[in-house]
Amino acid sequence: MNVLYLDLNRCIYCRACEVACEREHGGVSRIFVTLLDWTEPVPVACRHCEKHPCVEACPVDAIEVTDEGAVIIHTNKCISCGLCVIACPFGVIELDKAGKIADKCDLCAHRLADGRQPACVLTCPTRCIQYGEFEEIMARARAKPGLTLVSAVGETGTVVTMPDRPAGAVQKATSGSD
Amino acid sequence: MIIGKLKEAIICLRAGRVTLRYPFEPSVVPEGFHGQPQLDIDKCTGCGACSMACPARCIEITDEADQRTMLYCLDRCSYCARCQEVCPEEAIVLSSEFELATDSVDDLRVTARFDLVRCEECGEVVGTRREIEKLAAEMPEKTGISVDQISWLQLCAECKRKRSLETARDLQAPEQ
Amino acid sequence: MNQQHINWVPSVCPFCGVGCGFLAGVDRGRLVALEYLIEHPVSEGALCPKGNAALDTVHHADRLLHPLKRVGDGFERISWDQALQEIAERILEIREAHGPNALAFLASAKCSNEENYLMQKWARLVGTNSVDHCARLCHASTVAGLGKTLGAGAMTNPVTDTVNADCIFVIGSNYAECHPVAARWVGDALEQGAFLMVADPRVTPTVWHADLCLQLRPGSDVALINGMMKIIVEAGLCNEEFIGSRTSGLEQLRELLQTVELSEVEEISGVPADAIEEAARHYATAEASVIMWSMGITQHITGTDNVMSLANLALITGHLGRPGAGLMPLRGQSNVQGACDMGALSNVLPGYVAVTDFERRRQIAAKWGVTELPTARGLTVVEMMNAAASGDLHSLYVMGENPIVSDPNVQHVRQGLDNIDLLVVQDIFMTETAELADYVLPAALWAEKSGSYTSTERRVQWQPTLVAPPGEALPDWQIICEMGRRTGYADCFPFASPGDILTEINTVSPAYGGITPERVQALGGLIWPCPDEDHPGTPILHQEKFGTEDGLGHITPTPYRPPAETPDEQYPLTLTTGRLVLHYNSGSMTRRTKALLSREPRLFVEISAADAAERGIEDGELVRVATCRGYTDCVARVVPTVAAGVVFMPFHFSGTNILTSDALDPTAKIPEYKVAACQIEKSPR
Amino acid sequence: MSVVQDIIKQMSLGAPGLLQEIEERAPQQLYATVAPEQVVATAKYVVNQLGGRFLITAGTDDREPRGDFCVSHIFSLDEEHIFLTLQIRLEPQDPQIQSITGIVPGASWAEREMQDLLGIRVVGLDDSRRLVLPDDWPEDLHPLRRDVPHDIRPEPVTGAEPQRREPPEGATVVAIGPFFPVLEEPAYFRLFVDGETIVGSDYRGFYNHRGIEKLGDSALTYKQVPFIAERICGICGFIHSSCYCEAVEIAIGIPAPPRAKYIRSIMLELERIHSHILWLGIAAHIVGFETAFMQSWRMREPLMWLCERISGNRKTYGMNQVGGVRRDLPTDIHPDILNVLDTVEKEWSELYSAIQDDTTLLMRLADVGPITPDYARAMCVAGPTVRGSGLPRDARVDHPYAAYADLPVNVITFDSCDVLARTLVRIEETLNSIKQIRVALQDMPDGDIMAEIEEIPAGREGICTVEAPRGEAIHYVLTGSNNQLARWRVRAPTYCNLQAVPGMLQDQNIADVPIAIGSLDPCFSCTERMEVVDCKTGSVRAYSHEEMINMCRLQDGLSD
Repeated sequence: MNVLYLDLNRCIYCRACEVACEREHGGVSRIFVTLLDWTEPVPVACRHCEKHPCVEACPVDAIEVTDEGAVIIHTNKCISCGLCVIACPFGVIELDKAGKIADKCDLCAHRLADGRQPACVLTCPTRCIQYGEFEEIMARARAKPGLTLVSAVGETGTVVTMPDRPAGAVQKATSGSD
Repeated sequence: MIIGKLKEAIICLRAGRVTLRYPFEPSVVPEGFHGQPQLDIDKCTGCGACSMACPARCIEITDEADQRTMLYCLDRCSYCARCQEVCPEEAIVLSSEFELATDSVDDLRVTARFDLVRCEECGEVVGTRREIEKLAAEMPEKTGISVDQISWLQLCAECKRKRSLETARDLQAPEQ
Repeated sequence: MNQQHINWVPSVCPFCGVGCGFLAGVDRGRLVALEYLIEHPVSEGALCPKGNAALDTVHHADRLLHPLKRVGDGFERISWDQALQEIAERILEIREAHGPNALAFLASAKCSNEENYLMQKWARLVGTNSVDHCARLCHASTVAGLGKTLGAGAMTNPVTDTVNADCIFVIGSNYAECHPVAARWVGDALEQGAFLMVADPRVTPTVWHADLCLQLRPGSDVALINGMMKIIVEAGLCNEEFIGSRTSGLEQLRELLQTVELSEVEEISGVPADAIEEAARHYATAEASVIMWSMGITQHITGTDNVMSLANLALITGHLGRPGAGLMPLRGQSNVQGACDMGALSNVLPGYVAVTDFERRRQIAAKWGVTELPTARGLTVVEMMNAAASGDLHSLYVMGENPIVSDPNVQHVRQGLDNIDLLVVQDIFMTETAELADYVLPAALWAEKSGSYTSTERRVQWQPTLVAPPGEALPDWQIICEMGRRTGYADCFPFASPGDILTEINTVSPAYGGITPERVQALGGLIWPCPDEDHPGTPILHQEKFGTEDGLGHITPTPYRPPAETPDEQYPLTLTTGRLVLHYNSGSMTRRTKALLSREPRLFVEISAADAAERGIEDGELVRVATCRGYTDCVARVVPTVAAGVVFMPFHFSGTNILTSDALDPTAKIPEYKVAACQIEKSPR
Repeated sequence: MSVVQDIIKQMSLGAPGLLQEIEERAPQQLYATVAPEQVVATAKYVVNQLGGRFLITAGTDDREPRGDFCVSHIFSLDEEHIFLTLQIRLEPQDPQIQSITGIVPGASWAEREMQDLLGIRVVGLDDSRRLVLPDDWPEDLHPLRRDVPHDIRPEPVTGAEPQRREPPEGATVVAIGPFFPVLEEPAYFRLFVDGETIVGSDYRGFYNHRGIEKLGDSALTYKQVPFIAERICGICGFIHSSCYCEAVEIAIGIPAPPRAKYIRSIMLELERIHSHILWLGIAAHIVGFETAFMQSWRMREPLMWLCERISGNRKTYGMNQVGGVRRDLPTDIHPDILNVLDTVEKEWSELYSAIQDDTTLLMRLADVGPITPDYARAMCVAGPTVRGSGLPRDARVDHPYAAYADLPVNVITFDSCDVLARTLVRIEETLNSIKQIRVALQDMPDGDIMAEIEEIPAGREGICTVEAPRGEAIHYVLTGSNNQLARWRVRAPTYCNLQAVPGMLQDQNIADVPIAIGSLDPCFSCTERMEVVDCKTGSVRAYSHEEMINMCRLQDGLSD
């Protein structure tokens, strides 16, 4: 099964993925890059969790897990109750107030359908976001030095690695203080 | 000419009196009539689906302090029953009530209040207490995620994103 | 979107100098979609946020549509014929009255090689070397410094070659924001175990991935590098073989280094001596080391010195002329390398022929069908503004630049432009500079014309025409050709297409000899030097010998000099400026792009918590930043990423360059944007 | 070769150089992209060579994301059952296009409206005065542009005057309006008369323009639009919600289930019946024939009760949704429907028979308000108005929707081209509608009433026409992102029929004006009134406009 892979160690907070996602999805980005402490960027996209709390929370079965493992909101079925927004562990579902529906990453289903990778994957300048076969991605992730592997809910879904270096960038900066 | 007039006269005479005595006698509405929406506040969780669905924007939600107020402005209602259709709790139904005339618009306003849960990090609104209790009650059984793991139900989307790495670690399958 | 009618055309990103490619989707005459060009040799489909939004400015409603002429405080629409004729007549009148040096021309690093070539050709035919462009404001010191030491003022290795480096020394560059796709290759190198060290006054996104960070004080680069070289030389880590066979001047360097004291370096730069030592050892001992820099190095009154000292560092360690070993000045604009190559600089003709070089100048004159070209060095960008203010300059013709936002000390620039008799601006939007102009000419943008663009790694790529320009807008090359013809040089502008112009460039500039219109259109283009039609291009320079006359690398010792401005009681903070990933230069494009502007909507100043607390400034508060040149109001960001005593502002919004200093590097004439003494207080508003 | 391919071929070969491209984006819906400079030549080809009938123009602000404006001239090729849309893409700065009114005079309002609402300048319009925007609306504010918010309330321009057309020399102006007294609806006709003969006229309407299109493509979601669509007309609302829903269904290629389509047809025909009955009553009232007025309205009432029973609402049934209908028509209701229809059929036939023998009435209707077939074609009139001029135009046959492909639609025409012809068309059509409902009830298939639609992708276009009682309603949709339409263009039938008024009144007697205009069954936007009945005393009091406004606003935090 194909999964998304976020290698947090490589993110440079350029937000190309956000702009690309926005371009692909009618002006609303479904990936969020959050900057912690001015120095630690965390790109957050839907993890397409195996245990998918959002699917369980939806009272009208508007969220579905596809055969490819993607968790997708069928917007025309959504009743805007917002329960999936609360249920999501990662904060990647938001209620689009203009469109009055819940909105989240669909892994660029329209692109995958014609053989193109998701926009955020292709645009990412630093290969921070990748997409591929689960085992292959895991092998790639494990092979990288100095990374901690954190997975999503369940055993599939998005694979995330982050640097296991303890010190933040500011602490690393070796400046003689004034 | 005269034949036409005669035919017309017959039509009129045969019709007789046709008007109803309403309002002096009650008018009975058919089954399934779309009258004034009625809210069952005990069932409602304050999720706001009805507000988003309402084409006439009758239902206004205001979040203030620790309270969500839902104001049903039934004077604007167009009786489409979309609220009834979307309500996940079957808390709103269109009744057979149609005699809504009043000289005070307040008579057509219904207010429901709900306790709000705000994000424990930033204070942003997460949802109503009823929504969150409902999710907390159902979630463990449905997903297999234990109750003590679902702390994120108290966080707003942005703070959840900020804590997403921790959450991911918490939720990691034990064998990994 | 219905994609079935879209014609996908490989295109070159119009923003920074990395030269990324993408597929532009054309549907019935409109640019409607963008797709990632995975086959591109530099970017592999990757794009930064600006690249993703590159199409947003193309069919923008603010585009200039018709030639405009100033009438009172406003503009009036006129015909092309009237505009061209009146401008030509006035230029000739001014030349008649005040001589050719009363005229000046600004070319553009956003225009194609062909257009820059024409612009400088026209200027020189009209009789002046006062043709310059914003390379003067970004990498003039690189061109000068590397020219003097290595004989070629350009990046020695391709961007992708970074992956072969074992040690990457980044100084004065925030490539992660300014050249995001370059970060791809650095990241790959790091995964293969390379060592990354970054010297920067701020903890930028580039620093996040570094193994070693040297947070130096703005303007202390030469001291730091001399310190590193002292350690290398004294520890015997020099590459003696390389020095012996390929360089000259080591002795003079040794003499200089004897005067350098590490404790002094520590004091000047603010970087602890052991960190300097660690950096020096890593750089010298790695199998292959590269140095990457940008405007943090160049935009100083010691810009040329800074560049030369980096060249010295590479020369004594032999990190040149091999894969993974080289000097990488990352250039800021899509065609700033090309505009320099084309001679759109006041001191050099195409192919970096000095205007004072009698013989080679005559050769070019002959190719242009004239007997002589102006011999005196012309005015540089900042000098033009000074001359305008003093009344020596009467006419300025600007192609695609926005000096009123991008030049230092812009209040002075405004005085100059107000003072001038004839200001012509040829651009795609009504920029802040165009608003002051006597004539505004609507130009086509990258997608509406064809031409070649040279990226930072000397890669010449072709941009085909995708859509028609809006309204009456015309490609810059057509406008310049017409101006050339109307100012009396009809025979010199016989071109019917950009291809025709490139064919002439092939004969004038030896490095472009083999970069013919046919060859350059292949995906990825060609990397100069490419002297003839069979030459495959030269990704790595200086493999056998350097470009200097004797073929040696000239080690050129550079003593430390302090910046022009140092903090004092009135202005106790050091202001430094730079780019944001979401914006581009003077912002005339990116501030018109919703996706970018919404994420970074306004001017701000980054200030340390200590400095903020001292002034009672809270994060997000409106503050007033002042230097001796003026002040500007903006929002304060209290951040841990700048050291106390240093503040940072991006330069994409009007306001920043009110503050910056126009003190010049004596050689390259680049202004010292990177250091200004300033004070910050709560905004009185 | 299919008819569609044949048309594509004809256009490609027959109009060389005119088209940039032509394609079938939905079944029987062709879109041809035309360069701006070719628009007139192409329109000429479509009208003269292909027999195209102009329907409406939809201007679209496509600056985001395409960066241009798009003008869609929508034509019908009736015999081939094809919609042919000419799309012209225009530069975003100062967009302008050549008028096609030289080819299609009936395109005048469509072009003027586009000029008003989108700021697309139409070059060569003989009349380029404002059509829709109020006289005191600012000059450069074009509300259908996407950067103008739907709830904008600009400061009125002071000193603005309606742009009146002056009468020919020697003629006098007789003003009818701005509140049209016969229908009690806002419209302003200026008749230029010489004695009692009308020598010209001018019209200003749109006084209650509600901006429904704008709401539909900026404030409302796909599922909310049907309810406002239904409120475009107080009589034939279901027409509009059906037309919208079918247009979206066409755009996304997911039709409603067959049962839903039958239910739509049944409701549409019920609506036609009660509308035609209502019209006859009003027409009678206009000519002072109160008996027919009273009896028509009496006959109509059981139909209204029936609709209330079926839908839950007397009017504005709220039954349509994209993908189908929200309420089934259970079998136990069928006998009641048939009973009501039997009664209506019988009573209506009796009334018809009586009227046919009423020569006084016939004299008021015959030879009044003539619309020749040529004029009808030129002005693109629709419905009973066009069928009363002998032309068999009916959307149910030309572009079958709902279940009409299976129903016995009899296109009724009369060729005397006058008010009488229009009257007879309506009367006979009513009887035909009754037949259709009977067949529909009998043949109605079982199954779902709502199709499963997971999402509505952006950038799809669909056109639907629905034969309203007054003529064909046209809805064009362009789907957008964020659960909203990117463009919704609605043309109600009165829009084209009103354009024929000047020709219809020319050389007529002033006394015939009310019934002539009434014969179009015009549908202006209406107003509201309220009366209070005291159940104890039986006293009735009407509330004034101010009182009503005040009652709404008293404690009101809401804005609308």
